[in-house]
Formats: sequence, structure tokens, C-alpha cells
Amino acid sequence: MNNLQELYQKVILNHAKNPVGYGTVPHANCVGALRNPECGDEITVYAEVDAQRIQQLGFTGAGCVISMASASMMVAQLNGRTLADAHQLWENFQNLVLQKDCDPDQLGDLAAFASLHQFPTRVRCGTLAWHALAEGLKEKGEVFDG
Amino acid sequence: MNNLQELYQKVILNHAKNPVGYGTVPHANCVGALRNPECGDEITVYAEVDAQRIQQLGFTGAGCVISMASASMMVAQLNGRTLADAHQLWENFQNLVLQKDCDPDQLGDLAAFASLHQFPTRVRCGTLAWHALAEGLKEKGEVFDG
Amino acid sequence: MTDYQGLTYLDNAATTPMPEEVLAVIDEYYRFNKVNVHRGIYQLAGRVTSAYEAVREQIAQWLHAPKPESVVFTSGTTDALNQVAFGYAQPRLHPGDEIIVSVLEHHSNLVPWQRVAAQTGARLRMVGMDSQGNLDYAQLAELINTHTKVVALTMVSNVLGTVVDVAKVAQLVHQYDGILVVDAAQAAAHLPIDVTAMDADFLSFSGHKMFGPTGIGVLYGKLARLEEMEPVRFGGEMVDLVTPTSATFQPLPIRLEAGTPNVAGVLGLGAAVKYLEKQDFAAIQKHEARLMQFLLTELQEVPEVKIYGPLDYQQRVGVVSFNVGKHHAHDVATILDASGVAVRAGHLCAEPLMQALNVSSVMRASFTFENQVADLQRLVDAVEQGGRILS
Amino acid sequence: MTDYQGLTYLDNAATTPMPEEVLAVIDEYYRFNKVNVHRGIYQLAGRVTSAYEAVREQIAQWLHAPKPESVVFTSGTTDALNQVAFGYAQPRLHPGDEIIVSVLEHHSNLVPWQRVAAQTGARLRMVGMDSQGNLDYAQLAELINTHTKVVALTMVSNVLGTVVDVAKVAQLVHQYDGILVVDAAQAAAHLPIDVTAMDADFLSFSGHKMFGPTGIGVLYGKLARLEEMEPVRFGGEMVDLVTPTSATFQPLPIRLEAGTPNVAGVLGLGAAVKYLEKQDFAAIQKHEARLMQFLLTELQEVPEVKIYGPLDYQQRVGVVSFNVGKHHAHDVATILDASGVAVRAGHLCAEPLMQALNVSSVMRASFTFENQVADLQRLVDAVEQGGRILS
Ligand SMILES: Cc1ncc(COP(=O)(O)O)c(C=O)c1O
Ligand SMILES: Cc1ncc(COP(=O)(O)O)c(C=O)c1O
Repeated sequence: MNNLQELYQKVILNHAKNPVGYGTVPHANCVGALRNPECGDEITVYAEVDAQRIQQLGFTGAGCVISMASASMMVAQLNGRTLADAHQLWENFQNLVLQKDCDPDQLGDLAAFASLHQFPTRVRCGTLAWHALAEGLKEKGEVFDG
Repeated sequence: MNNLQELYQKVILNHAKNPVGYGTVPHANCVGALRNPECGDEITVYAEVDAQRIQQLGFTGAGCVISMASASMMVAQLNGRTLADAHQLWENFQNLVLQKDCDPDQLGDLAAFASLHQFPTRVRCGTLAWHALAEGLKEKGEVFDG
Repeated sequence: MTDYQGLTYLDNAATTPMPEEVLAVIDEYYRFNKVNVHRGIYQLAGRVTSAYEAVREQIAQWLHAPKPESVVFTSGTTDALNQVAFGYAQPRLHPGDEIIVSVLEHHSNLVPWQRVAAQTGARLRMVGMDSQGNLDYAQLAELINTHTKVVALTMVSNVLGTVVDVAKVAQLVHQYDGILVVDAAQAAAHLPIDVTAMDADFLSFSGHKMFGPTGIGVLYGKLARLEEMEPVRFGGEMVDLVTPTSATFQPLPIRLEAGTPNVAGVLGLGAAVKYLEKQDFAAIQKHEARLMQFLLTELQEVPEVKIYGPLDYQQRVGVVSFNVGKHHAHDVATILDASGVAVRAGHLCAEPLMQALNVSSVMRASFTFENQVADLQRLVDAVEQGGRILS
Repeated sequence: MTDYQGLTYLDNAATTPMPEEVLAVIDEYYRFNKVNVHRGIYQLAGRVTSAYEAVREQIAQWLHAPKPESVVFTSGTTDALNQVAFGYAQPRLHPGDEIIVSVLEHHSNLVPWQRVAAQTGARLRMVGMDSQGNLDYAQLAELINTHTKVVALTMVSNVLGTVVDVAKVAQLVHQYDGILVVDAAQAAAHLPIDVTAMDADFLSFSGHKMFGPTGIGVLYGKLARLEEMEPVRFGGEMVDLVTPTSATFQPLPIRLEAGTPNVAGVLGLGAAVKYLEKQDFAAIQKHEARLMQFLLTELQEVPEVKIYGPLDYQQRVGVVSFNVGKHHAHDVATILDASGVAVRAGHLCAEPLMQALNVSSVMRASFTFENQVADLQRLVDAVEQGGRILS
């Protein structure tokens, strides 16, 4: 499997085609929207956060396979998890993307992005939803990014 | 005599040191002033023109040897001459400076500028007074330049 | 010519490659003649200044401009258009005045006008396109009226490749005493430009999109218009007499060129114009037409490909934008890149046009006369493969 | 290094020569990598964009700026200073506000402020110099008050070579909540610059005066100041969402870099900074001091030579301006040129300073650490000869 085939492997294409958690979240109290200025795509992430836990997570927007799959996997993994867990996963995923030490077992489907670092111009797509989540949490005073 | 010595020959240095017609002209009806933006020098040429003749010519201002000598020679040659004569001399002098065909006999002391074309960055200095005269005449409706 | 080392470079509308002879001129300047222009008494400064001013004359001739003073060097098209917007239009527009741009514009010929409109109270109006992506001349004729002060149009769309008949527009604009500003950024490498025949009031282009260096561009203006224009930058070279409280300015064009210019850029631009001038333009245009015909024909054969703009190869110049089914342009572009073909993907700095086309992004293949059919064949093959990988 | 082929080039304050390694970077970009930045999905565009952004980081480090976003690429010092004047100061100045510049300023740091003052009703005040040509700090302390919004000063005079203690000025300015704008055009090739230590709000310099290419410069700004600044140019790259009637902008610094940047210029500037960084600055400064000492000593020996500014070599950097008796600077400069020595002659884009010195023009010899005593010896010999020819 070459890098390209790895990037566009089945699990990623499937998440993009049938994303988990696509749609708004009724009781969302953290909403973050981000635009990728290069393609004009916008993604909005909705989270209902309560007691330091992401009770429900969802997203809307259109985008490329990479951004949609990454958003879908994010929702799949973080739904119902504590903010601390979420933060850890985000760090773990960033490490994967930056080719630093990471724990692939914790990444679940996100591990499919192992070759994303080979496509540096697409890293932004792969992390867009996460940054949008961070934007939303920032308003609640949670520092998620950085 | 090399080019440089020719440019700064006695006749030129003398005109610059003791310029002919330095000062204003009492009944001047054409006054033209020009600045050389590179050094900030300004020259003003005063002419009393009557019956298509330059009755009296003078100039004021400070400048380099080249601009002062050229102004002085201009005054020396054009005082009392008709505008037609003046125009011819100006063309003749321009031809000398541009290395075109010219009549050195008519040029008088101006012939000393034969090597000016070797110093293209100084051509502006050597023709400043003439352009100032042209500016002055323009206001009287006389097209002198060009 | 720039050697992309195996990559099939089809992003020429973003920036073109550069021929050896342009680089040679830049190198010579930096290697042997790196001096400043306009102010030096020493002969080397005089020589470089003459070479610099000779490029101005050369460009004036190339554009069929009557005088070299009509040519102002800028840092690019964006800089040039902003100078017109803020140096010419902004000081003379009032509430009630109207500015017209088209839906085809690059952001550089739109956003400055939005800002000028906001600052002056003038109204910004946008003319649309017909179903083929050509300027809607009928709508333009309706929009133009005695309030119209500025019509700012691209000569060639950087998305659709459609060509605006600027000469025809100029006539209309001038009937109402408006001025026509032409963005020739995408035209310069492809079409002959005759500012006198087209009767543009201002026209601009970038060196880097016509085989020249980065950081240099041209603003052409009719002398009367340039005289009316206020400088937007102040500083060395462009002033005459300066006192602690006042300044007078040099004559055109220096008045509009504050500070040390991009000397290497200007000399390189001169070499690029020379390179274009020595081409047989009739042959170039024929070759480009053949490339366009090939690309349009072959791309249409690829399943799911949707091409934007006219399908008639004679109606477009240099660029073809398209999408593949519902696949996102970024995904396809990544696959093309992995196959060794570089195209652009995104909104192409023309978001209003994307909105009009009802897409968020497209892929754009753009070529020059330096390209060959084989380059386009590689593109078509890669697009086919891309569709398969993503389905 | 640029080879002036026998000419002793002493006009380094106008533009410096350029080392091979800078040219090599420019050449490599044009030869193999000529693509546009920021918008390409293909890897080559990504690589060039990374290289471009790496220069921003490198310059931030070189300037001791806390963040790369503080570094905005411009087309030069003049462009940078105008952006501060029209993008920052102009929108926030009101009648009664005061701008302070010094008599030492280059026109590029004076004329924009004259214009801003005229547009806003702010008052432009000029601080003088002491008998040695150093900034008159006592007068400055008197002039600064609660109305002072902007103090714009050169770091090194391009005529006298005197150095302004900008850190000291910054303290004073900030006490009154004004901002300090530093013109470092003449400092960049000679002095270490630490924007954090000096606490400048804005600082600018030009690539071509520090061994780099033409057409590129830098505006450094404190992030808070840059955030407050309005763009003066609008177009591609710097916008985010554009509709027919509105536009939102990118974050810093891209928001302030409209249009295709001078990519080759930025990469070349990076190489020039690298060149400076690898020098032993202590050794350079010692060498420059020796050159200055030699030049001042020897020039004073030449009959009729009058030197402007301090005669103490430790009080000046890189430039010595002088006249020979009553001889006009243009005449002397022509003679020097004929002897193979290139110096500048004229008002040096500093007319108010000429007026203060009570001269209409001067000659200026300027050097860098690349020069040797022998270069200056040739100058001194030629000046001697010039005096003889003209007497
Ligand atoms: C002190 C000073 N400031 C500003 C400038 C303007 O720089 P540039 O012409 O590169 O914009 C110069 C040089 O010309 C200078 O010496
Ligand atoms: C039609 C059009 N106008 C303007 C521009 C802006 O040119 P530049 O980025 O060189 O300033 C471009 C290219 O980006 C363009 O394609």
C-alpha cells in the first residue's frame, strides 16, 4: 500500500461517506466554527459539555474526505468522554500527525491517518474539526488547543 | 588630455568661478526656475525678451561647475541675440551633448563641453540653465524646448 | 525554463516558470552591477538607471502605450490595483457614485473596491456572467449610467479563462465619463495587449505570471489619469523639495514610485517581455488553442468530470477549472500531485464566482504555450485514476 | 559577493553588494521551484511555503521578536513605514495629537508623516540634533507629552552615521502612551537589532541594504500593534471569506500581505540573514570601527575637507559625509568616479538635515564590514586629487 492508498484507505473513505455524528446537538453549549481559507470549507462542531464531560458531540459542514473523516472519527471517539480524555486524544492525534511518539492503540480509527504527515498541505484538513472543537471550548474557558 | 581633464578644463572652471551675467535682470519678462532634484540645486534664468530678441539675460542660483559654467556660457552667447538664433544654438549644443552632428564653430566656449556625453549622469547639470530658460520662455508662449 | 524535475506543472495561472534568459539578467545585476538607481553620479549607477528606464520604454512599446511615463512599476497586480483604488478613485468618489466590477473578478480586483465604496459612500455593483461564463454585456449596459465612475474588470478570468472584450466595455464606460480599470494579470502571458486600442484608463499585470520574476508588476495609466492620481506611498526618489513641514513631488512616473524600487525585478521583467516579444504570437495562439481543444475534449471523456465555463476551446484562454463528481477538489488535487501533476484546488481567490457557480472549490489546470499535449495527457490520466481511488 | 569589477564601491548605504549564497537561493527557486506560496495543495507548493514561512521565523529570531507573526514582509522600508503611517496611525490620529520625527530622518520616515498629519489634523514636530549630529534627547524630552501619539526615528542616520538610542527613547515614549516607530534601514547591516530589548512598537528595514535582494523588506510590529493596524492593500491571500459585498480577513501576518508576495525576495532575504548570522559580530564591529577610524583620520588630513557629524569614530556607523572646500559634491563625485571610486553625492534623501547642516549637498562614503582599509585609502587619494583638479 503506497502513501496515497493509505491516506485514502477504506476506513477513511467510509467515515467521510457516512460520518458519525453529522448534525447539530440539541443542548450544545460549546459551538466552534472554522473555515479552511484555502478551499472555503467550513466546519462547525457542537458539544454539550457538562461536569467536565462531553455529553454529546456533533458537527456540520462540507469538506474533503480528510476533514470529514477526521471529524467523524473525532465524534466517534469523544462522545461521552471526559475533557481530560479528549485532551489526551487530541495530543495523541497531533503527535501522530507530527510524527512524534504516540500511542496508536488509543487512537482507534484515527490511526488510519498515519500517513497524513506525508501530505503536509493536508494536515490542516485533518485537524480542522479538532481546532473547531477547541474554539468552541475556548468560549467555555477550556484551553484545549496548544 | 583625458576626458576628465577635458570636462574640468580651464575655460569651464573659469566660467564657473566668474560667471557671466550672474544676477537678476531688471526688466525681465521671462523667468524660469528649475531644480535638479538629485543635488537640490536650483537655477533661475531671467530674460528680457522684446521683438523676438533676448535683450538681456541673467541667472542666479548655486550649483556645480558644470551647471554654472554652462549657464554662464549661455548668457555670454545669447545676450542680444534673436530667439531664432537662441533656438539654433540650443539645438547645436544639444547635438554636441548627444554626440550628434553639430557645428562647433557656432558654439564658442560651449564647445568645451565636447566630453560631457562621456558623463551621462552630468548631462542634466550641463543643460539645467537651458531648460530653465525654456521654462521661462514657455510662459511667453515660446516653444524653445523639444 | 524552470525545471520542475519531473513534476507536470499545470499551475501557470498562479505563477509561470521562468526562462534562463530572465534569470541571466537578474544574476548579472546581482553579480556585477548591484547599485541603486536614479541617484548615483557614478557611471555604473547611470548605466543601471538607463537599463531600468529602458525597461519602462520597452514595456510602454509592448503595451502600445504612447509614452514611457505611462508605465509605473509596482510590486505586482495587487499593488497596482490598490494604487488605482486608493490613489485615484478614493479621493474623487462621493456618495451616489457607482463602481462596477464583475462576478469574474479575482479578490485583488474586488476587495479594494469594496473598501473604497465603504470609505466614500459609493455603491459597488456587480455584473454577472452568461451561462457560458462570459461577461454579461447586456447587464453591464443596463448597470452603467451617469453615476458610474469606475468599471473594473479582469481581461481574462483566472477561473474560467473567458476573455472580456475590454475595448467594447471602454466605449460604453467612456460614454458616461467613467474610467475603465483592466486587470490583465491572466492576460499578459497569453494575449497581445494594446492599451491604446482597448482605450483602458488603467491596466495592470504581474511579472511572475508572464515568465518574469516575483515582486514586480506594472500599472499602466493614461497620462491624464496618472496625473490625477495621488501617491499612496511617500518617501525617497518620488519627492522633489522637502522641508520639515512640506514636500513637493517629482513628475510622473517617479512620483508614484516611492523608495528603492525592485531593480532586479524590473530588469528581469524587461527580459521576460523580450522573451515574449521574440515569440511568434500567431503560432503561440494556435498552439495554445490546440492545447485547450485537447484538454476540453479529453476531460469531458473522463467519467463524472464537470467543466466550468465554455466548452468551446476558442472562447477561453489558458485555464480550465473542473470538478470530479462530488469529490472534493483537495482530495483530487492530492491524488494528482501523487501522480506527478500539479494543479490548483480551492476557491482560486474568486469566492463570488464560486458562489455563482454554486461550488465551494474547484480544480484548475492552467498552461502556457510552453506546455505540450503530453502534459495535459498526464493530467487527464491522473484525473481518471483519482476518480477511481475516491469512489 | 557582487564584483564591481575594479570599481571601489563605497555607496553601501544606498544598497550593499550581495554574497553568492544569497544569489544561489534565488537561483534555485527560479530554476527548480518557481511556484506560488500558501495556496497550493501539491507538495512542491507546500515545500516552498514552508521555506517562505521558515524565513519569517528566522527573521523573528534574528530580531529577538517573540513570535513569527510579528514579521510582515513588505517591498522595502519605504513600504513598511507607509503601512505604519497609513494603516496604523492615520485611522487613530486626531487634531491635537502630535507626531514627532527627527531632523535626521530619511524622506521615507518624514514625508508619510507629513501626509498623515495633514490628513488627520495632527501636528508634526521635529526634534533636532546636537552639535555632533546626535539626536537632541533633551529637546525630545521637552517635546514629548500626553499629546504625543507617534515618535518615528531612524536608528542610524544615513547621512551622519550617528546612532539613536532607541531603547532610551522607547521608555520615554511609552511613559506617555505613545508608540515608537524605528527606521532600521541603515542599522540592519551594522548593528545587532533586538526589538524586545529596545521595546520598539514597529521597526522596518530593507533587504537590499543588508546583503539581500531588491524589492523585499520587513515590517516588525508588536502583535498588539499589528492587530490594531488596518491593511493598506487588499486582495488575494489576505482575505478569508469574500462575498460580492463583504470580506473578512486572515489572521496576522497574512492579513497584511495582500497578493502574491516576492517569493524569491523572501527566500533571498532569509539567506542574507543567514549570512549575517554566521558572522562574528564582535569582530565585524571591531573591523568597522577600524575602518571608520582610518577614514575619519585620513580624510581630515586632506586640505579643505569638511566632515559632517561626529569626528569620534566610536560615535558613528558605516557612513561619512563630507565636502571639499566650496567644490560642489557632484563635481568631486565625478572625479572620484573617474578614479574608480563610487560614492553618493546629493541631498541623500534627507533635505531637512541638509538645511540644518546649511549645505545643499554632500558626498557620502559608506562601507560595510566587507570593505578594507585599502578601499578607503583609494577614496582618500581620489579626494585629494579631486581638490587639485577643481582648484
Ligand atoms: C535611513 C533610511 N531610511 C529609509 C530608507 C528607504 O529604504 P528603501 O528605499 O529601501 O525603501 C533608506 C534608504 O534609502 C534609509 O537610508
Ligand atoms: C485575474 C487576477 N488578478 C489579480 C491577481 C493578483 O496578482 P498578484 O497576486 O500577482 O498581485 C491574479 C493572480 O493571483 C489574477 O489571476
